[in-house]
Amino acid sequence: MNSNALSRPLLVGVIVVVVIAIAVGLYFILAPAPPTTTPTTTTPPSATIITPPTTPAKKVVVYASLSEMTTADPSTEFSNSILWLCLVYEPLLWYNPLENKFIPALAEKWEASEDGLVWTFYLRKDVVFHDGTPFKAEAVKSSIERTIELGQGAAFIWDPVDRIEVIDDHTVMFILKYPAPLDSIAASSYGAWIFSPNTENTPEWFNQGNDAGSGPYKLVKWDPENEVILEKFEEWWGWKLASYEMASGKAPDVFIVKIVKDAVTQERLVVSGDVDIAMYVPLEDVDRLKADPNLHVTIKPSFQNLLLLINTKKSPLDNVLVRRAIAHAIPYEDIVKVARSGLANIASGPVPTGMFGHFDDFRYKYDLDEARRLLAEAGYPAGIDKTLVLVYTAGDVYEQRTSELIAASLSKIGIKIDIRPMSWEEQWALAQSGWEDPNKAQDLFIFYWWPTYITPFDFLYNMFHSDSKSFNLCYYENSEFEKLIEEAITLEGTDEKKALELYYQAQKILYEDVPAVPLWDMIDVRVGRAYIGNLDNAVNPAYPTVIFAQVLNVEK
Amino acid sequence: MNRQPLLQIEDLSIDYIIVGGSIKAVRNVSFSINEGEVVCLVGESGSGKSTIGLAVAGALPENAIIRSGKIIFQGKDLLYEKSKNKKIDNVMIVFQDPAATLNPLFTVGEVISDVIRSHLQIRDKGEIREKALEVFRMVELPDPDRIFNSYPHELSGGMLQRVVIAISLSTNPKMLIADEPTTMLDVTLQAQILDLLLNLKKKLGLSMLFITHNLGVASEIGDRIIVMYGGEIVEEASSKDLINNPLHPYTKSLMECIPRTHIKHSRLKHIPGTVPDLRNPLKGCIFSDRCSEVMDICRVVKPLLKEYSKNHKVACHLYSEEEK
Amino acid sequence: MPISKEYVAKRLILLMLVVIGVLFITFIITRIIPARPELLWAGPHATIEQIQKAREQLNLDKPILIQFILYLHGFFQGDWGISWRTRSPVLIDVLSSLTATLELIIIAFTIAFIIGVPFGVLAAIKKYTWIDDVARIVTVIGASMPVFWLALIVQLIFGTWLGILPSAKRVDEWVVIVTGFKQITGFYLIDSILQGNHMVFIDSLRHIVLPALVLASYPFCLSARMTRAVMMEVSTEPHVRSLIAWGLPQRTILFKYSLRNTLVPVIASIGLSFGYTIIGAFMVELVFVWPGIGYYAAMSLLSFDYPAVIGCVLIVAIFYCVINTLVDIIHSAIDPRVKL
Amino acid sequence: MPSLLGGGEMKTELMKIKDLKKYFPIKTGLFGKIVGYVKAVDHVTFHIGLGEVVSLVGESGSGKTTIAKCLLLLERPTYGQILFNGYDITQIRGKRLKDYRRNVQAVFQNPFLSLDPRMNVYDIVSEPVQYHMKLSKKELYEYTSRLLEMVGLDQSFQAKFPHELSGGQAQRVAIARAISLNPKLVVLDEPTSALDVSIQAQILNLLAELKEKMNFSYLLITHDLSIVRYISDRVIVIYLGKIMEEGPSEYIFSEPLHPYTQILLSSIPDPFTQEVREKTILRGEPPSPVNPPRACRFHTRCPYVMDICKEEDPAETDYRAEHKVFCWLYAKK
Amino acid sequence: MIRFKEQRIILSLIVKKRLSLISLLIVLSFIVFGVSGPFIVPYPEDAWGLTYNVEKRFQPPSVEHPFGTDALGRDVFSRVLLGSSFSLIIAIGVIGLALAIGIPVGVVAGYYGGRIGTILMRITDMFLAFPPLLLAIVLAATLGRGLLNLIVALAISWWPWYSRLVYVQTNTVKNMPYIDSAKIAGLPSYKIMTKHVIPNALTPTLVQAALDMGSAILEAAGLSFIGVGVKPPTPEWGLLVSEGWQSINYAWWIAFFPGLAILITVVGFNLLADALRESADPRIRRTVLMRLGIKQ
Repeated sequence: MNSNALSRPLLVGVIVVVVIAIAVGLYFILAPAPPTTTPTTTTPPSATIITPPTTPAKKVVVYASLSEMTTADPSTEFSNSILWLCLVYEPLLWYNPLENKFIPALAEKWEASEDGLVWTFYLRKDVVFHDGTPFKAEAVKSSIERTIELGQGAAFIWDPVDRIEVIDDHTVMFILKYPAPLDSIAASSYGAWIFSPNTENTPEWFNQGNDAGSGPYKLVKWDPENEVILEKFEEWWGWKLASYEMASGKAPDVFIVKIVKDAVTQERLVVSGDVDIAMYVPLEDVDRLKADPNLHVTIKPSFQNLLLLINTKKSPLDNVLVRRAIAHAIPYEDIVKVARSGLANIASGPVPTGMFGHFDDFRYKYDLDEARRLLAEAGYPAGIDKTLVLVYTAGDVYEQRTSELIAASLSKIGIKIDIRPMSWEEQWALAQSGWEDPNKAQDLFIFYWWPTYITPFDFLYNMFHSDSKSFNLCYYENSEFEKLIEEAITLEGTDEKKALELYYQAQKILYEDVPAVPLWDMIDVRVGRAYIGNLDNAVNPAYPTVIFAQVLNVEK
Repeated sequence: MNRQPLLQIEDLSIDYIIVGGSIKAVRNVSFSINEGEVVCLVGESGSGKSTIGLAVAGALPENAIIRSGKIIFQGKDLLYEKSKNKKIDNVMIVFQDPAATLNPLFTVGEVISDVIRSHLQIRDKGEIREKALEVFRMVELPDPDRIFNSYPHELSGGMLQRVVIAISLSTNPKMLIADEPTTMLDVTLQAQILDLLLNLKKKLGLSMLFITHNLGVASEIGDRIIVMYGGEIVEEASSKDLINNPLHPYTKSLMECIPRTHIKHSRLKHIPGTVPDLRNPLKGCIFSDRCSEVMDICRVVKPLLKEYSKNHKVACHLYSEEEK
Repeated sequence: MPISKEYVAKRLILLMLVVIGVLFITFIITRIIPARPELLWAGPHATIEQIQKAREQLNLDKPILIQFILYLHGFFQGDWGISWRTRSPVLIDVLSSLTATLELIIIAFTIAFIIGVPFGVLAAIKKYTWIDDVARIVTVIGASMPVFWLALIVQLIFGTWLGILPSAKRVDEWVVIVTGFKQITGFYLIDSILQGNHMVFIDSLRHIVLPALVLASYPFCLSARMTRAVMMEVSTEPHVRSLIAWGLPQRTILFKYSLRNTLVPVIASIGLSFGYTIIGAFMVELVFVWPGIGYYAAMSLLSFDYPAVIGCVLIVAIFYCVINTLVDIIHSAIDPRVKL
Repeated sequence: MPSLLGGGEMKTELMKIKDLKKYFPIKTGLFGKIVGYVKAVDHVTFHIGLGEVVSLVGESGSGKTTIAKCLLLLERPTYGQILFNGYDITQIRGKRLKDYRRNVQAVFQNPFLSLDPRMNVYDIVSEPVQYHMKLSKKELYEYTSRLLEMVGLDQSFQAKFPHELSGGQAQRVAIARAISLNPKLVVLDEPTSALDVSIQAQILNLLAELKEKMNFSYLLITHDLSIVRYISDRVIVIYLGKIMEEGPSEYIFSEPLHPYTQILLSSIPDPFTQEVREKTILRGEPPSPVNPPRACRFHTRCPYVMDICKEEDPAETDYRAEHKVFCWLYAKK
Repeated sequence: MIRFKEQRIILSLIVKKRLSLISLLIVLSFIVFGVSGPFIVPYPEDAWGLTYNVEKRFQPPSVEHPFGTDALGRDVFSRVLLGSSFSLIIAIGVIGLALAIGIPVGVVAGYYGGRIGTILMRITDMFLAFPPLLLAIVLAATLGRGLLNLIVALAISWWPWYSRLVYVQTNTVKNMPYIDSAKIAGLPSYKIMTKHVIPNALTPTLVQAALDMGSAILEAAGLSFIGVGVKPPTPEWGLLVSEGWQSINYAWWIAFFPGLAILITVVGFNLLADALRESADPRIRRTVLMRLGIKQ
């Protein structure tokens, strides 16, 4: 009744205000700004809204990383920060594993003695560090010695080194305790960086966001949670060389590593042009993305592989027949299809496809009947009445899907699996307890490995050698196997053929003993905007997740 | 009665809509109030007396519907005026619970200022305040300045009721509706308030519709008493007439229910049964199921309110036959 | 609005107790339950000696109570520990991500209450009409909405299918670099205005629209429902009926009297819904990759970074406490019966 | 019809309240510091005879309900004695308390609040019986039915819940429960003030009837003097926690002594005596019981106030047998 | 005019009634599905996550699979349907456990009061100082993922609400005249407590608790979504949404339907709460009332 008198104007008022608010909002949000873009720009649809100023713009490339950065100390960092360390710091050599060749970096030439015990590196002369210090042999010695001294991260790679001698300003000599492939080691993705001796060189100093590198980019913003911003180091020696395969004339001026922690968002961002390169996209979408003319999809093998580590010291898995039964009950093809949308190779042994030391003879056949037979032979004709605990890293969808498929498949031969997603730290701490009491630890462990430097030894030693308490989470001990790989690594630098043979024998032992079931070897997918040229060559499986920005041809 | 009454209520019926039906709270009620007259509406809970008060004041709850009738005040139909959203300056109301009547978040002064401002069209703050203090003094409130700035919770019950009366008087109304204004108060305070209202009536020539369940109070303040039962008027007479010569069986038994201080009873009369269900009121006389003198006709035919003697009306078949 | 010294003292003591209580509970949970925090701290390649050193660094070799006191001691000196994940001081991490969250929450709350309260009022005065029925249904749906799901759907529709709004991050890096935008307060919208940076302003506005709207859905529906329900209750109360009877204009009754009565519980509910909204922000930030405290906390939680977790819980709890105090103060300002 | 008033002869004393005092502490601040006391009842002495109806009359805040609570041992007095059949019951526990409970029962103002909303009428009425008397199921049923009959409720009510009853019916249930143990004393705390007049009469009649039958004593607590006159033998007028006047109701109503009693009486609107009475209107509001006036508590509002009233507490004056007044006007000095 | 107004009022009352009916229907069917879920799912193996089907991955909704299939080729409808069982278990578990802790604390503190009461209520207040759910998230993350851990974590963050509510109720009931009348009848304390105080103090709490099941489902889903709730392949709705998130650009239905199930269920409970009492968010409302010292 009487409420109409008042509320009608009120209603109208509210509607008017809302309409105006929406209109203004839409104008601001949706209205395209006047197109003042330079005509050559191939901006994505939404990017047209924001107008870059007409002043010569810097070429900015944003790279979306799935995980946040870890630390910034080149001596000790052993994790995600590789992503930008490769651009800020340089090693003596780079390695291209697909062509099996080394690319000179800070060292122009190098040579090894016959017995593989003395290695000499001849250094580049016109190099300056970002802090202005000229690069000399002393820097190599001090850098590597600091790394060895701190003894963290990948410091173990220098284990063969007895001492480092500075011959002159631009020559340095390594004397080894035992023969080792020092060229590979010097091209390691971790722990092989050379940095300026004139800086403070404390972990704190580095972690405040300072860099002491000599590479093509300088670190200008260090926000490990959100973003890392790199800026072109104009005095880098590589820009000046007429032709150097690790440099491009159209390299980006600014390279931003943006932490975007899920693949769906990364995909959305790269499609909309908000980032230029995405590290991970949902693999189901790869075909669709390939068809997008605005995008370029790079597909390259990676040396990262996924394994199912088996607790060999805990009943019933201490029985090799049970382990073999499991190995035959895993649907490898389906896993690759489901978990990776086909973007992986079915593993054959722990050494990944395409790498030196990989052999195609070690695939298990998916055969449930065979698995059942083995299980019966092991004394479990009706299956195992104990529920096995399988742990994987929470949040990793590939691991999750793989685990679910394994669980579903094993249930068909009467093995019940309890899948437990855990944080990596928790998972690893649990696994560590296995060395004290294997019965306390998990039964099965879904585990990624990728090499620090490119050698089969890195895979075989870390995961299966009884001295490697940190990562031998199968608790596997086999002295025959250990002897084989210990010998193989000493021969790698000098007698490759013999080394390969020994690696073959070692992997054969693993194939029969089944301490772990290698599942698949990853194929990496990077999606870039089409104007990011030469993306294929900016990706190198020896340096996982890295985009070598200095080789990109940005047509923006 | 050659003069036009101040307030005239004609055939008023009010329903409350509830889930699954409606409560017919007031049915076909007509009465009038002359200028300077105090009319008491007396009845027990559920008799519809308060609903009439609210209807006149234009403050019925939202689920109330006026089915029929007119409320004519000074020749204007209030219902029509209200629907045209016009203000009615000359009727004000005082409620039962003074503590609940005043908004706890506002000072007394704010409320009375708003009332004065909207009714008297005074804009000047000082003038409004003067007016407020004046009515405060009129209702014999001590320390009007302090009270003007007080919040309701800082005042006692008796004072609050005076404040509420003051607010009602601030617009110089012709008529005051008092809805059980003393029920929540102790006897001594009740006497104070009744005294005050009587004084005001004398001083200002105020007409009053006084709603109460207490016949004693009604007889003390009212010139005329209207007895309601179950949403209908059963009897209407001058106070003296009604007290001395109640006609309707309901009025009679009500009177006998009251314990009296000055006479010692041995036994009280009481009315058997309970209040009527107003969702489905009885077809015949609304009191027929509790009446001690019920006749057959009472259950079938509703008795109309008819004049029994001068200024004494009653709605009962006992009298309709005898008179006609 | 008289605020007594006693109230201030009481609130401060309460805040202190809450901080210590929250610290205590979180500390106990995070120190007792994970079996070996030193392993996490020392990292995957640690030797036995390094682990021992970590034990000493973390004071794990001392009794739990001493550990707690040592932590408290450091805490009140601004040392909230070092994040195990980022290896930077927790306090700095927490404060830097806090502004992002605050920007989001403030905008969401503003939207929620500026629209929500009038919406509730409208529904209440339009009782028994279709407006009220629609309002009832809309708000009940909104208040029951799983906010993370809404975020996904909104992102899918506006970000992916329609492509009209960005669906992640606070601002486009490119714009930031091109325009040389600098952070001052950490609130991008304010900073860009301060610098007259039109492009960053619009860009960050575009970025904040979706997450803020999604986040606002719950407090909006809550405040609308609360307002509607309380308004209806208030309008039946005798003190409002008396104002109607005294013939005050409806405008005055509604906007001066009823509204103030309504605001008392509504404001109290704002304070409480803050708690739910900040948890909502956790999920919204996760979906929209918004670098706020929720995102930081979620990441810290998932990697068992306990110093960071304690820091996040604490900052949120302190905020919650402060908001509640504020609500009390506003309450006392509105309601003269409440003495602080 | 026999009069409810047993006449002037001395009755056997059932209950004696001696010097009763009840203060409630007022706490404040963070640590609950006691900053004062509400002096609800201050040195009150009176007695209740066997089979007698005593009324305690006063306005709100006079402390009459607190006295009732002390008597019912719902509150333990701060000071003073309550003698029941000669025993001080203020500190009793256990079996003695159970015995006392059996003998002293109560009916409260609002029947809907004093009946457990989750129990039906049968359970409500039989509960005390069940606990105090060991009866078989059948006996209990019969006993309860009889009780309900006595208060005028038929079998059909047994299964009903309080919210299904009208006010009068609910109060009947409460009365049935109160008399179920055949107590010596029933405290009636404003038993009719929540009811309509017609219902009030029903309840008062019922109470009177029951008393005749069972010979209870009643302590009637009320602010409504009209029902006092109807039912009680003796009246005690109380103001701000102190007794002002005490005497047989005949005298109190016909010849009130204390100015307060006089005013109280004249304030009651009575439809039948309207024109004769000259009213005395009491001015002002009652003072707060936290800081009651010194000396005579009524002096701030008394029309006959003298200097001594502000100086000294008036002593008890026996105006005539059983008619006491606390007022300087009557002091025999 | 009058007729129109009357019809509007009646219509509004009918809408209100309809909504209550709908809400009752939703809640009942949720319970029915929850109880019968394991027995009526069309593809039980899919629902429990015991199988996968590479050929059927990412199929959009069809007759055969009304909600489509997920990344492992499992029937989403079956998983959502079975999810109602888990949601029901979680809701009952959380509320039950919270009540089991909250009621004794509240009753003891409310009825006996004194020092014990004060200590108990201060502890309760301490828990209430946490923003709601934050404690649950921390606890759930620390305990590790799993159905039981999730329930425990939520219940621990939830009980103080009930203990406060019961405390307030007990205090109110304790001072009701019918308690006095029980005392006067001479009943011993324990009898008064069990026969009068607890039944009367608990009824509103229990009704509230039943209606809170919607909130419990919502919050459990939130925890699972963040990644601290149940573990895969448990078909809990929050986890299903989270899993669907991975492929939302590609197959929206995987995340859409479980979310819709949460929404509808919670709407059902909230509407029911509305019908029982004109209320805003019940969680908020009861605390607002507590804060303002208004008894329900």
